[in-house]
Amino acid sequence: MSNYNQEMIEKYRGNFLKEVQDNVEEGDWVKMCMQCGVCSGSCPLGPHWEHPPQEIFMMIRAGKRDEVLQSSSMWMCTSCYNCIARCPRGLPITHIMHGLATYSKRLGLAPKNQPTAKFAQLFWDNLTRTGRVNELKLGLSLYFMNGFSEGIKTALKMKDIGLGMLKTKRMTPMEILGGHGCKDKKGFHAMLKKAQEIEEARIGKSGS
Amino acid sequence: MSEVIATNQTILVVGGGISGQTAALEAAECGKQVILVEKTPSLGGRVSQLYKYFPKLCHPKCGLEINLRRIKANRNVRVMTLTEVTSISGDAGNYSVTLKTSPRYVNENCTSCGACGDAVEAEFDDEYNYGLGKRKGAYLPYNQAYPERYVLDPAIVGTEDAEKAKAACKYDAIDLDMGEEETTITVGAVIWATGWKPYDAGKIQPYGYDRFANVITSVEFERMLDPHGPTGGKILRPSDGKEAKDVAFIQCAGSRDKNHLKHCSRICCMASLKQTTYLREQFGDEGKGTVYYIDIRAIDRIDDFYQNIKNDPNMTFIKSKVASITEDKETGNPVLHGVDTEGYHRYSNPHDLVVLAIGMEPSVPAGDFPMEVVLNEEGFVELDEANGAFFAAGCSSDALDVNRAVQSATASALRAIQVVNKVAGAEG
Amino acid sequence: MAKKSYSFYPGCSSQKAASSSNYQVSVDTMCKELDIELNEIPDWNCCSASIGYAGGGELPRLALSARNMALSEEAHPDQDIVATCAACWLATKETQERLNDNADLLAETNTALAEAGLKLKNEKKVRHMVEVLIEDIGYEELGKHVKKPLEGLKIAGYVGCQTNRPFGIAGESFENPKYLDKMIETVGAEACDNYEKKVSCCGGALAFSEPEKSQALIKEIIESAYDNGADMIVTPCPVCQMNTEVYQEQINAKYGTKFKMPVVYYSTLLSVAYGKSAKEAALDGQVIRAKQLEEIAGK
Amino acid sequence: MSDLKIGAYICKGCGLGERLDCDQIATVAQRDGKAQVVQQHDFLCSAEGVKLIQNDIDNEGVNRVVIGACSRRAKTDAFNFQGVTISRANLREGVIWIRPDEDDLRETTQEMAEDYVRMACAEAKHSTPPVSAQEKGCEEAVLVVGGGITGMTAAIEAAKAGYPVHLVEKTGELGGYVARMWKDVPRHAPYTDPVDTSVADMVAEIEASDNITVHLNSTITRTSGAPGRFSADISTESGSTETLNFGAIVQASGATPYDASQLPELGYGKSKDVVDRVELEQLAIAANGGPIKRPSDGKEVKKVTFIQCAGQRSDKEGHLNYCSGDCCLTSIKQAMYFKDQNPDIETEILFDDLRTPGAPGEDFYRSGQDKMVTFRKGIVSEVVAGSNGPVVKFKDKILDEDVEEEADLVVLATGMVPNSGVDINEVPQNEPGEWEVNVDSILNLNYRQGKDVPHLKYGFADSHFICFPYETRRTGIYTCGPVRRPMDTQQAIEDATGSALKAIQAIESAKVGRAAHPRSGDLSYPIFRKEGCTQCKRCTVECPFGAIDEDEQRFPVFNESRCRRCGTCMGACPVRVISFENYSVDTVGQQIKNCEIPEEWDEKPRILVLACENDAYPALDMAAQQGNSYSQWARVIPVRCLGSVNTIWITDALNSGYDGVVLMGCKKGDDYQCHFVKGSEMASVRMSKVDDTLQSLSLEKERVATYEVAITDIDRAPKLINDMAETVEKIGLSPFKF
Repeated sequence: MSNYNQEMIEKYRGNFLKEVQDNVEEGDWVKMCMQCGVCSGSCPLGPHWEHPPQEIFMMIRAGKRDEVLQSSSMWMCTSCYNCIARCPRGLPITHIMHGLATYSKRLGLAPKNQPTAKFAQLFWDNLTRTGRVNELKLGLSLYFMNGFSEGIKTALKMKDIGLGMLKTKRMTPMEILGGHGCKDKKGFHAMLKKAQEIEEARIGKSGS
Repeated sequence: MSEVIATNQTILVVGGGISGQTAALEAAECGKQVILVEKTPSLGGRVSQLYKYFPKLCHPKCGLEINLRRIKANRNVRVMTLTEVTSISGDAGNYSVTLKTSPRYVNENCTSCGACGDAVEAEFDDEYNYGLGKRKGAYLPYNQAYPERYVLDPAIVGTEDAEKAKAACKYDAIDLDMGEEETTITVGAVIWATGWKPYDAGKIQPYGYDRFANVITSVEFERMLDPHGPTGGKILRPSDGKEAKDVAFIQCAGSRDKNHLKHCSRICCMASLKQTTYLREQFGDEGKGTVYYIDIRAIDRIDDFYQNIKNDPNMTFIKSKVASITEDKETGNPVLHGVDTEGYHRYSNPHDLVVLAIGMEPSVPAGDFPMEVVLNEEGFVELDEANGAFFAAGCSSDALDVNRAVQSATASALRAIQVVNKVAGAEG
Repeated sequence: MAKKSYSFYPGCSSQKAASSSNYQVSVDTMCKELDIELNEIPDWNCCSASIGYAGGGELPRLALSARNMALSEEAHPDQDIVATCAACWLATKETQERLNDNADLLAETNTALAEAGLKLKNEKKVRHMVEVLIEDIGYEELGKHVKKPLEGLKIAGYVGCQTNRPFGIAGESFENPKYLDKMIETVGAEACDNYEKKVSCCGGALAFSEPEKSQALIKEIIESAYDNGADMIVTPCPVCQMNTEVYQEQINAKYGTKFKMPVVYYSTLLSVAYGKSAKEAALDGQVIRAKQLEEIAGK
Repeated sequence: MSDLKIGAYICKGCGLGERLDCDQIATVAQRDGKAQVVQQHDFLCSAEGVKLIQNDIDNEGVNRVVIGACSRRAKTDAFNFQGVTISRANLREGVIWIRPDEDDLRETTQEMAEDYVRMACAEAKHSTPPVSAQEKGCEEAVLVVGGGITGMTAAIEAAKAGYPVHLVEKTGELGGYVARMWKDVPRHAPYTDPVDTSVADMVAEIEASDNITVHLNSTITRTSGAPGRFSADISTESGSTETLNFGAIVQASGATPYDASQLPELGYGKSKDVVDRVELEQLAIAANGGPIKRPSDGKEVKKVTFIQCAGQRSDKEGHLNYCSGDCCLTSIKQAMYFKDQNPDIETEILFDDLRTPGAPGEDFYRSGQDKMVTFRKGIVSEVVAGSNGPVVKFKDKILDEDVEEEADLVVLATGMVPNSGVDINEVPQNEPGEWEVNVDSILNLNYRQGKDVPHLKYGFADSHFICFPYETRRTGIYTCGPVRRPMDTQQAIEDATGSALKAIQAIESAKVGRAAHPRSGDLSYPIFRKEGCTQCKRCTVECPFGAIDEDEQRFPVFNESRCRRCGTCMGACPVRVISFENYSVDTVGQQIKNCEIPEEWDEKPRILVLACENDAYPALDMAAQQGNSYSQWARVIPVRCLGSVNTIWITDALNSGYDGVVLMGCKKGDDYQCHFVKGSEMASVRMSKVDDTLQSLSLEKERVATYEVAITDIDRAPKLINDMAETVEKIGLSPFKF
């Protein structure tokens, strides 16, 4: 991972805007921001952002690579699309935030203990296993993502909710045994693998 | 209607606002025959609805009075109101133009004595005041209207009100049998001065123009200042009629925005700066203005106007496109939410009143032109050889301030004259 | 009206014994009444919603939805795809648009799909169930089926994010969509006109990882419904429904509030108004029981 | 002209017949007004009524028409008779609409109406129908001064309309500033990429035109005359002079790039790699589409920083106070020079407000962003030398931090300084009979008031800059392009086209002796009686348009086609030897005198109101239309401009028993709203001296009040009249009632 990071640093030598353009999903839109700030003001999680989207775009242009990629900010995105709906320049901000998050993770720069970063990974792992999300396993792995004792504490805190869901048959302990999934797991996994390969090849190629 | 005489040396000017008036007069004062058509019942256009002009803070009606006097005195200009162009065919130097004139239901006998207006009862939203006030079904569009003749709202024709109006008129000026008329004329060149309309503020949903009484547009704000406007010249909140001393101005309301108008409407920054002076004028030290902006475009030598207002301690400038407006239910105050991008500061600022510096949209949408015309992506008419002798003047060519619109109109008058002079030369 | 058939993408949360299985029950009831046939896409997979990004890159995520669309084309070539879950609908529709706009991306996606023996033409529309109701059935027809008008109920229509942005429902605005209000009125109840939190985010994506942040948002959504005199909230999104319903106790514990606001799906509302039983309308799936609806259904 | 015959026509429509005793008014017209023909009509503006009047003109020899009906602003289409004078007694807006309809007020309302008819008849008696001036110029050629893109456009466009043009350029080639650019900002959609300047095409068009004569290396060493008959000396560098005649002049003298050496703090002059916008164009031309190299060592530029508003929008000594308008677009264009050649070159634009207006501007800005030009809201404090290139120190306003960045090249987006010649307030004109060419002057006018067109703030050439942007204070001379306002090429082209039209219009008007704006079409002109003149020079000094010269004996020389018919000269003249056919000391003075002044014991004061015809008078009309009212004692006379008010009118009025005088003119000062620029200012200076007159008459100075009244002062204008009525009531009637 850190090799990859080093590789990118050397490749772009300070031109972070170009690095983002080449490697981040929808990153070629960053240059189009005119710093009006409507995204920053529209985000429901706004107060929790260390650097709101418009500022992140400015930081990218100012070459603040580490500060951007190590930021917890992008992980605040709840995909509510308020920013996209309002952006006067049509920047797909939600996607850029996701893209930056993915990229920072790939580079190994994402903040280590960012809970949403962990959850997002768990979610992905969960769904790719069988093709469908196993809500119970996802929930459990989430509770235990910070270790066993933390997990017990969280699980206890959440037990009423679990009970409510159980009572209304919106959750079943049976799911732990396997639960839902795609039948063509083989094809499903092969497809994902291929998609991953293509994407990695594309990124490796870009900007060179 | 008397016969309209026009030849291929006649210039047709479409639109009776400041640009159309200028184009018509400048050509006529060069000795050319001009037909000036206007869709509404009177000349004047958008500028007649403004309280003051920047940067001199003078009154648009003053220049309008001069132009009207020039029109009254010039026999080369024929004015046709309530008239629209429905089609143009032919080539530069020889166009056949079809005009559609809607009935005014009032003929030349009208002395504008006002008896019909007193007689009728039905009231309608007053277009002149952007619907902020009401007018009668028989009305003079505004106090400086030219022609100085009353109009009947078509909605009262066929009702008792129309009969009342007719009965009240001593001069046999009300003619309820008037119908739509179509005229076909030949002209050498067309000057298209159909101007702009304020962008539909309701479409800018986060600002709640359609939901919050105390969010208004800049053009409506201008009407408020008119001593004879809907609030008698006072800056009052629509919700409760209280004086609005703390006013927010939101720039680029509909402009520079791909969700609305892609272009910069150019005038709005200066217009808001001008409007901040109204607060001072009316409330002195108690008047407070806050301008939320992306870039202040106080272009050229009038930048000092901006500098002066910036130095006024009661005026605040925040570099921010406001994200959304909510309403404080108790006070009726609009609350503006967003981020001051200079250093990242969040705000939720209540104000007495919000004025949206509304963008300029071309009046005529692409596709509604009476002939094929080269437009740019924003819908403004380009100066292009393919347009033949169809020349845009003023805001149909770009978002322009009055000064530039008049320049553009004057230039278009020469372009039209070049065409008709060539025709005249060819015909000896 | 003739039967209408759609290729149906239920999504993970609608599966049996999953968090919005009640949604599915009421949708089935509603569709039966309205003569809507939903043909499930065979072997569909998860769309990864909008939280899969950390693990999956862009193309893997696109491939997920592309697979579902390709399967739909194969099984129900003439039918539009319909989803009931906002996230499923959004992810699928977004994929459709991205691939439509970018031929290279479509080619790459098809290369990946080929590994699963599939190919995507990307031609059929991707629609939300609400669109089917509004555009294909129409309010008038929806109203005609009402047997028990929900008179006396005041309901806050909570649209949330993803059924609303970035695509939304045709003819509706992002800031003040009115279709839920119209539906509420169609079934004879009163809508909260001025429900300010109608399109506010419930923080769904952070509900698990940073619950204190999402719960602060949920609190405002519920509070505003109370302020507007609502008896209950209605929503078209399973994430919204679950978030706003199941965390009310925790919010009460943290903020000292006394929330007990039922949150139901539009399909539940319609089912009750259509005279269906509490079970058919999935009222037994409410963690916070919608007693007023139960009463009507029980009559 | 046949004998004077007054026809007075009294309308009874619009309620006049009910509110007034029209028979009595007719009697007044006949008895006091000496009207030979008097008719009443129920509906005078009807076709029938108009026919009645026309018939009297045609068959009864009526040549002075008095219409007692509505305001002179109304029904102008109907009451439009040729070859006669028309006086309008404003009985509707001026009497019955402005006075309440109450029985006990009928008497005073009737008195108002009768007075207005007396006054109109008196005006008619002292007017003659204007005939156009004797000195009609018939030169058709246009002189265009300045061979840049503005001047070339003006020349081409005027020539296309069929007018001969002489284009005078002081350097050895056409093209001016734009010719020194590598490329220009696009002038047609799509607004995405720099385009050819088109200078070469325009030069070719000019060379090919039979209508255009080019004078290179030439300047104007003397201009005299007036529209339709200008005469200009065109002198070449080598010393030869050619004198040619013109009908009108377009001044397209352009602007000079700001001298960047005044910006040492931005590194200019300290580092060779800090250049101004003009030098960047030169570097681009030298590169000819290849890599742009920096001046110090010829290294290919890999990083360039543009500093916007360099020496502009600042009140620092030596800086420009204004925004030059085109620099944002220019820097984006110049950044594209780099990006289009090599997208990897880093280009950064540091700005405060990015000003790219309209559709073209915003499109071009987006295109710049699309090409990855970096825009940063940053305020530059300093540029210093670094180890590899200049270092720019700035505050990033968004990130709220101080930044130091090294670049290979720094470009200062400097402004434009207008080439507007000499400031006539600073440089005195030669005495009559003497002449010296001023090398700094653009036009070297021999006008009494100075050699160039007056300047406005910041040295831009005069222009009314809102409603009538072409109106200068020098009739027939039109400034255009950046000499009158900072502007980009596209606007300069548009402006030049407009100014060419104005030049053509001036020529056409001069041919028939018509006045130019704002009294366009007016055929009257100042008539001067030399016998009484005391050579006091007030008229030559005060004329807002510099229309009056002086001969060697210091007598005024009127240039009718330079005159705008405001009457300021008439107002200024202490011996009253200047007048117009239809507007003179008498036409107004006799109106004042013909108003009946009741005896003191009647307790009916009289207040004279002199109101600017364009603003205050319409305001009073509109006040009437909206149901306001003002004192029945007022008698309102419209004047062309307050500047035309001769103090004799005031003195006469007071002497003959008026109790108060109210003058209503337009706003004066920097943001003047007077259509004749200085008229209201001149009036206010004169009126400040009326106090002496009042003192000599032992009258209270409150009896005369001067106000600035706007056309929108619909409530205020009547109130000002009422204030005077109150004042009169307070201080008592004038003792001068005989």
